[in-house]
Amino acid sequence: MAKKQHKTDLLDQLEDGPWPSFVTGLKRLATDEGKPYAGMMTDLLGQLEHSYETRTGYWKGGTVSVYGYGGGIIPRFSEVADKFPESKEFHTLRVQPPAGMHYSTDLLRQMCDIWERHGSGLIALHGQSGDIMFQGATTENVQKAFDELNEVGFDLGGAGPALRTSMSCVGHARCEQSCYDEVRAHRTIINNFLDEMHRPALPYKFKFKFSGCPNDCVNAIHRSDFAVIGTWRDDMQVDQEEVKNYVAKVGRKYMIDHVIANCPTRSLSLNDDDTMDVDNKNCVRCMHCINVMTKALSPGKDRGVTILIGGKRSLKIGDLMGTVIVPFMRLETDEDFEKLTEFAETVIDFFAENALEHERVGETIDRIGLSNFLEAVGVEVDPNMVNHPRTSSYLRTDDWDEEAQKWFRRKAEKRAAKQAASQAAE
Amino acid sequence: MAKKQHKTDLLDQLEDGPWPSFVTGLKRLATDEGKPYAGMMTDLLGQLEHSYETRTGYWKGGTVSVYGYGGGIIPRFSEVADKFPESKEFHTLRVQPPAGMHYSTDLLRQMCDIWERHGSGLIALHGQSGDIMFQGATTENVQKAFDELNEVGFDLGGAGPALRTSMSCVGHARCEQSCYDEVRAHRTIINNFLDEMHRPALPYKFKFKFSGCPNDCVNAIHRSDFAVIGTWRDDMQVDQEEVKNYVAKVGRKYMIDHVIANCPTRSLSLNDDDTMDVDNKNCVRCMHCINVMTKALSPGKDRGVTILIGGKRSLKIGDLMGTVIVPFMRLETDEDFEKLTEFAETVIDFFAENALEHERVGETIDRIGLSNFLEAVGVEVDPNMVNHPRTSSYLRTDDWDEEAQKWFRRKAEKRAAKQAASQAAE
Amino acid sequence: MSEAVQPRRPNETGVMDPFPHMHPLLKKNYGDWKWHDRLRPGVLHHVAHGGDEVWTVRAGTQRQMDVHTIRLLCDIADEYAERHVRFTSRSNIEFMVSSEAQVAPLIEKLEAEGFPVGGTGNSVSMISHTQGWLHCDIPGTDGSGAAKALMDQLYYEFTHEEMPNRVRITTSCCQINCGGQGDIAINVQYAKPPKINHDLIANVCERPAVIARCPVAAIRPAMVNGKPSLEVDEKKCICCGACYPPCPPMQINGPDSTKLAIWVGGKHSNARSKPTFHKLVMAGLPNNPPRWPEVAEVVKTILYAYKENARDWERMGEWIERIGWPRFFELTDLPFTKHHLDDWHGARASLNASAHIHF
Amino acid sequence: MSEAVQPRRPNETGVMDPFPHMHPLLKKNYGDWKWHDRLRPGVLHHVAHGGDEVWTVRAGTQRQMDVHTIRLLCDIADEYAERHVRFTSRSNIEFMVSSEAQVAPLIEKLEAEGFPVGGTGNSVSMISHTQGWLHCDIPGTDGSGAAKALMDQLYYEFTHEEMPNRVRITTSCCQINCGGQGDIAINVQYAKPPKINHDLIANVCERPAVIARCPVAAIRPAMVNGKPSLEVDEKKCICCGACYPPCPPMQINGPDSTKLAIWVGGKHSNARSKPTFHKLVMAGLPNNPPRWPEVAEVVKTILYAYKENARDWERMGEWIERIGWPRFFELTDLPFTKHHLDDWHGARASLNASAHIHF
Ligand code: SRM
Ligand code: SRM
Ligand code: SRM
Ligand code: SRM
Ligand code: SF4
Ligand code: SF4
Ligand code: SF4
Ligand code: SF4
Ligand code: SF4
Ligand code: SF4
Ligand code: SF4
Ligand code: SF4
Repeated sequence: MAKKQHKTDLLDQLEDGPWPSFVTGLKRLATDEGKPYAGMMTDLLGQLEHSYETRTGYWKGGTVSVYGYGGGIIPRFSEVADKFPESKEFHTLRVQPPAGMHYSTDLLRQMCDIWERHGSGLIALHGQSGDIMFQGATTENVQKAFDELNEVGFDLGGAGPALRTSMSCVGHARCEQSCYDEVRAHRTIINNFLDEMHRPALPYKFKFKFSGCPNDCVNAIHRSDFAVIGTWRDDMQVDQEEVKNYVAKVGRKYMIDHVIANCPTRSLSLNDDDTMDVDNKNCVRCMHCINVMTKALSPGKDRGVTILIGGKRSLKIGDLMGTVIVPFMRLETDEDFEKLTEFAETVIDFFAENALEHERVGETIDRIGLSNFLEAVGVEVDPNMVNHPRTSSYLRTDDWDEEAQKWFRRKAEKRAAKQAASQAAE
Repeated sequence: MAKKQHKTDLLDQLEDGPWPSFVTGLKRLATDEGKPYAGMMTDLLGQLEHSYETRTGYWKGGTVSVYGYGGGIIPRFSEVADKFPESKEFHTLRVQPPAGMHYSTDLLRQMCDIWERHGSGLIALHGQSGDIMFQGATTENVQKAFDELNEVGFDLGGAGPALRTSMSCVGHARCEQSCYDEVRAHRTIINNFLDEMHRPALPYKFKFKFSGCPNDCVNAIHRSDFAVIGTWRDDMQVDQEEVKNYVAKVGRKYMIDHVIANCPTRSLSLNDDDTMDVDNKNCVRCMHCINVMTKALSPGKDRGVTILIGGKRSLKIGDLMGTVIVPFMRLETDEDFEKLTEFAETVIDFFAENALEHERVGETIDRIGLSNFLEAVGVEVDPNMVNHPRTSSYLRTDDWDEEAQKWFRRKAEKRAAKQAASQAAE
Repeated sequence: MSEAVQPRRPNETGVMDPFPHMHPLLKKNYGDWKWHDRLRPGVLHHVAHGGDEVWTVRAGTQRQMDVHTIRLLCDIADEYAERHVRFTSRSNIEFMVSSEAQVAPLIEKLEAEGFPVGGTGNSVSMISHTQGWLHCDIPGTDGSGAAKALMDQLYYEFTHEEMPNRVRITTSCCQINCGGQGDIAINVQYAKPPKINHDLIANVCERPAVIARCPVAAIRPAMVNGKPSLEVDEKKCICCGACYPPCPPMQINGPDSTKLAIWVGGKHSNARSKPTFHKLVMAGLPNNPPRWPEVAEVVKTILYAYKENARDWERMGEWIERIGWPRFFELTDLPFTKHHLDDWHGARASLNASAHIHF
Repeated sequence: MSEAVQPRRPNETGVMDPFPHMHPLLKKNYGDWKWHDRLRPGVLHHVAHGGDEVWTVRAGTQRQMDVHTIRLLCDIADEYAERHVRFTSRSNIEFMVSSEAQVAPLIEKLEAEGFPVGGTGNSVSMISHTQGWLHCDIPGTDGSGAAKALMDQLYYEFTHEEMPNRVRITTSCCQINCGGQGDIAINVQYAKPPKINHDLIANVCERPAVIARCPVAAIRPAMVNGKPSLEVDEKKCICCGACYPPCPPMQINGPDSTKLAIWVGGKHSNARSKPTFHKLVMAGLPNNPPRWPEVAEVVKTILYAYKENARDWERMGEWIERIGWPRFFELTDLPFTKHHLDDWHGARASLNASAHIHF
């Protein structure tokens, strides 16, 4: 017969209300007649209630891993196992989902079956870094659960000082704004660095995130060390008839106040005939007007990505957003994807060799200065990396001319390349 | 007969060209038959040419002052007096002009006559801090020149670690945007602190500047420690007929692109009948639309000033702009002006007591933090002082509730005061 | 004997290929979508260049799901949709269908089973939350519980699109902030420096490592009753909590001292304005499970001030930028204190160095 | 005997009362002006609420004037205007007259005497400049000469209003920058750390004071051939020049090493955007008196790029903000180098943390 349930007066209150209740789910598991996890979940509920009563957490870390890997498991041992013995081990397996988080119901059912056999029956879809979190395995079962998941085609994600699980937006799969193949980029990059993920040996965590356009639906700029954001170089595509339809629908005043006046670079101008001029040279690809007029406007056709490096959260020096390091990189041909991979490699190598222990790459850049970072990763300085040039006059400039020459040389080379190309075209 | 002139091949080139030439002026003085300054100016030209040839300056400082004052003179002794003996002493008297730099021709002629007798005949109108600079007196003549200028009603300005000469814009005298009596504010404040100006005893220089509106025609926010900027609290004055006239003149598209879309807070909205809505609650008094449509728009009627503290130039910690310390202060009645004076006194006392040697008040605020400064000068913290609240979570908050109470208490008091006022009005 | 069998080597398969699991229409039109609109809250309608159309129904989940809930969602997908789903970056589930006719019955079924349909467009989507007491080793509060408590109150705003623009709420159960930035963020805020449990230090802590972790060098080695331990200079300590993960004896959490703070105006998108960090507006709120009513009050006050006053397309932070912070504190009746003045590196950039004043 | 007479005590009269010297119409309508417009470059027309009108003619001067020039201006004011003038905050002179009829003859006279009429509205007004070799004790170049050389080249732009908005140019003859911020600023930029003249130190310098003046603590006490002196850590030194005024032996200027830098986008007004600092765009320009041709070239390039490309009312910095820095460096053909990346306190705020890119 079922194990006696702990009193959970506080948690019970979280079963009320219209939103789906995780407590109800936990209880279902705790009372699952004859299931291996029922006892564990009963005590887990007990410990959680105890945390709610005492407003204190009772887990401590440790080391648990699967054969052949160093990371991917978040070990949890209870500090109140005396009271709640069956949940004394409650480890989480971080597992990478299909890129873009697409699932056939078959796949989901397989996950459930495996986790019912070897785990707690509790699965989080998904963690903030994009992992499927299989939460609640005993030390002994971790390997079993992994083996079966791995057989189905799943691999562990990242934890500790390692490459972390990545996320890519739905993008190409179901979004007209998408400027590159997110699935391909996501899988190409991560699968190229699996060793860094499975065998933590970096100074600290390193995250990639992939958004198909500047709307950044996976929060890449704030929340990843290496953000890949889709964009375009040519003119956006405009269907003036649809523009007129839109103006007709919302009215001129609304159009002016909500679209025209909202362009960050005043690149939009409403004509008296209700068509709209777009100053594409000064459009910064913010997406606003395109977002508002999905039928009338779309990104241009010469597409690629902008790469920002150094985003992270609050620890140690405070929140950082990524800084533009590569203003534009095409991402269509195999060579393009190789280029991206090579660059990612360069950055990770730099990070591995130069970051202090427990330092994120953004902190490293902060410490050594952007120009040293650029030199180290072999990227030429570009005005798109800054909001504006220096306002401080504290600067030693006796090598000004050499530095200026570098710029002029690069410009000349670009010009030459352009000419060559155009001649070849003739 | 006139003293032999030095060769001035380089300076001579500055006599060409359409712009009035100071060199021609210097030469006129150098060749002024029988004038006391002719010899001095001849050698001054010689030294200046020498500087042009060698690209090196040849003045050094020293100490020269007038009886009763410690400051106001910029002493200059030549390092090349052997070559150019008569300009070996070439001191500048910094003299405060009439507020707003208004002159009757009589006054200007008196200045010239005095300076012809005791000085070099060279006068700069005006220095970047707003002084009349009588440039080029011997140590012996400094006192004579000052005595005569002082008799006419002029007083010395500031130099060294002292209160400096101030500037106020033309404002009330000839500008429809002026929101307070700049002349009165300028004279009230400076004349109240003359001791700080004439007897340098502050940690470092301290400058006031007065602009009648946010156009800030005397660069107060960047270039003064204490900037007084005119503004208004109520709605701006709008003449819709003139708005229509303006739209008729420039066209809707121009109006939208250059006025509506230029409002920093999108507070302007063009109506289909070519009148314009102004969202006064969100207008930040930037002045743009008023500047563009001088006939149609004017500042509101409930006028006063915003005070920013801490502006300065590049030395030591880099350029600083003033920070808003008093978002609004009425400046009409005698009491209002007393309030301003009292506040200025508080700030100067704080500066005198707390700034390190050679530290500007902006640097002090930087060093001790804004909230400590506010406490020291008895100003309550206000959201208008910041672009936005903190983004950093590094903060000790165990006194949060007391701090919050202060705010609520103030709000309650304000509300009470308002009610009392309105009841009194009944 | 089984003891002898050698352990299985992992197949380092990496990120799983999504195409075998992707809805057929999404696979077919991969990279070829033309435009989209929304039929109603929770329903997206995407049209491909080729003319194909797909309808997506989005529903909220508890994220932390038991296998039964997941199987129930699969049953629904099999019967009312087309055996394919996806999850969003905010742990909502999406069902794709190839005809509009399927939308209504699907929605009906989802709602019948207790899954709210919404989270699209200008709604309040699911709160992105973190582990907390359920699983983390350094939490100041709970994650899933706080999210559930709040979403119960924001149910209407999830299922309706009545906000000026999307609203993204996040919670973080310690000051590390796994939850990320948000239009509204509810984060643990340590109120005071860590109390050190000296008995533990010696055994569990690698002292030099902990000392190195402190951003302001407030931690020093010290001998405490004969044992090597650490001490914290309270004058220097900025209560960041960085020392706690590597050294649990650095007890920064207290059942009563750990408070909650509310931040607003975080933004990830590049639409109109550049991405921004959220800003502190309220702190010192009690950590009051299971429903954190004081927090919910403040969140709703802010949310409804935004709903009533902001213009279409303005995100929370953009709205406040326009109306000004004085007005924000007035509308929400929250206190503005010296603690709102930033004092971390680069704080000067947050000062108002202009005559732009909001009256 | 005169020796015995006791020296005169100053009347501490302070700021002189302007009203006795103010044009009668300005005095009469003090604080009562209604609107204004501009008849032509250099001419302002202000109308008072009461209906009074005043015309102002603005002319350029050399600022550093000999008494003859000042008297000439007085003669003109007496004969062609109304015995009252004022000087602007950029050392232009303004003649006020009470009838439009007086404007033309006044202008004619001024131009005949070589005073350019202009500086109003969207023109390039007089360069605000400083002392330099003429009078300062720490200059790297000259002030008046540089201003004269440049204004000769900008004469047309002073006398015409063909710029998108006003252009304010400043020069500073050392890195202290008395000249202030500008739409375009031409400032001395020290290229390398100070060379110390050890023989002088001992006598003239108060060494602790000098050491205290250095923002990066790069100056240390040192014994140099037996005498107490100072030394500079060149790795640390940021070439700011702060040590030079208090200690002339800290020779930071060199006839060849002292260079000129060009900065753009400084703004004092609060119109539209908040006030801004100017930004470095070019450095390493030779200090080449008497006409600094290399500097003039760059200034004109920038000025004409602005003139051709900016929109009405856009100030230099606002224009660049809109078109983006990449375009600015493209249009002006100036180099962008690692030196353009800020590295002083708060530099992070100058980095582009967004996907806003100018292509
Ligand atoms: C599970 C998860 C929260 C969740 O419930 O979703 C989580 C949980 C933890 N995070 Fe996190 N972080 C999680 C996403 C994030 C994110 C969001 C993201 O990746 O987009 C961030 C902000 C972005 C970033 O990387 O900065 C984040 C920033 C941190 C930090 C601060 C890092 C920093 O440099 O500021 C720490 C502390 C550390 O690493 O020492 C941390 C540490 C932790 C630890 C390992 C606490 C610890 O040090 O022991 C937590 C383990 C909880 C547990 O028992 O499972 N977690 N953490 C998320 C990972 C699930 C997944 O793999 O999908
Ligand atoms: C004369 C003048 C330039 C001019 O030709 O117009 C000038 C000249 C000098 N300034 Fe200045 N400053 C002059 C206006 C300014 C301004 C502009 C302003 O006041 O609006 C500034 C920028 C605003 C500010 O106050 O920061 C200015 C910022 C400085 C500084 C830097 C202060 C700082 O904290 O960054 C110094 C250096 C110092 O004070 O140690 C300085 C120092 C000097 C000294 C005294 C150099 C020295 O330390 O010996 C110069 C004396 C030159 C001479 O021989 O006469 N001067 N100085 C201006 C004063 C004339 C007058 O009284 O009207
Ligand atoms: C499904 C999802 C991507 C995914 O791979 O899972 C997604 C999907 C879409 N996003 Fe997003 N966004 C998704 C998370 C985000 C996030 C990240 C987040 O919420 O954590 C952001 C950044 C939010 C922020 O700035 O903090 C985000 C910022 C946007 C924006 C920018 C809105 C703005 O004005 O700032 C748009 C543009 C728009 O709404 O038209 C957008 C637009 C869209 C569109 C309309 C794109 C398209 O044409 O299909 C998609 C439907 C939006 C809708 O819900 O109506 N999406 N979108 C994510 C759904 C999350 C959810 O369940 O609520
Ligand atoms: C006379 C003077 C004030 C004084 O007390 O001497 C003055 C007078 C006027 N200014 Fe000014 N400004 C004067 C220096 C300034 C300065 C300071 C400076 O140049 O050093 C500024 C700040 C410049 C900056 O931002 O760096 C200044 C920024 C403005 C603005 C803001 C323009 C903008 O869009 O940013 C206006 C508004 C406008 O032009 O309509 C303005 C407007 C005006 C108006 C139109 C005010 C009025 O209604 O009468 C005056 C005639 C302007 C004209 O020239 O057409 N005034 N004005 C100064 C003449 C200087 C000169 O000779 O060139
Ligand atoms: S980031 Fe852009 S491409 Fe990706 S889903 Fe969001 S809107 Fe679509
Ligand atoms: S995408 Fe953004 S920047 Fe570009 S035109 Fe549209 S609104 Fe302006
Ligand atoms: S600052 Fe304002 S009031 Fe003063 S002159 Fe300029 S525009 Fe007029
Ligand atoms: S003054 Fe400035 S902020 Fe106010 S409405 Fe006019 S343009 Fe907008
Ligand atoms: S926010 Fe803190 S407590 Fe919550 S999961 Fe992340 S690390 Fe753990
Ligand atoms: S809380 Fe932060 S600041 Fe305080 S001691 Fe720990 S690491 Fe240092
Ligand atoms: S800028 Fe420097 S050199 Fe020029 S006057 Fe000012 S202090 Fe002297
Ligand atoms: S130049 Fe500046 S940084 Fe260098 S030694 Fe002198 S004061 Fe220090």
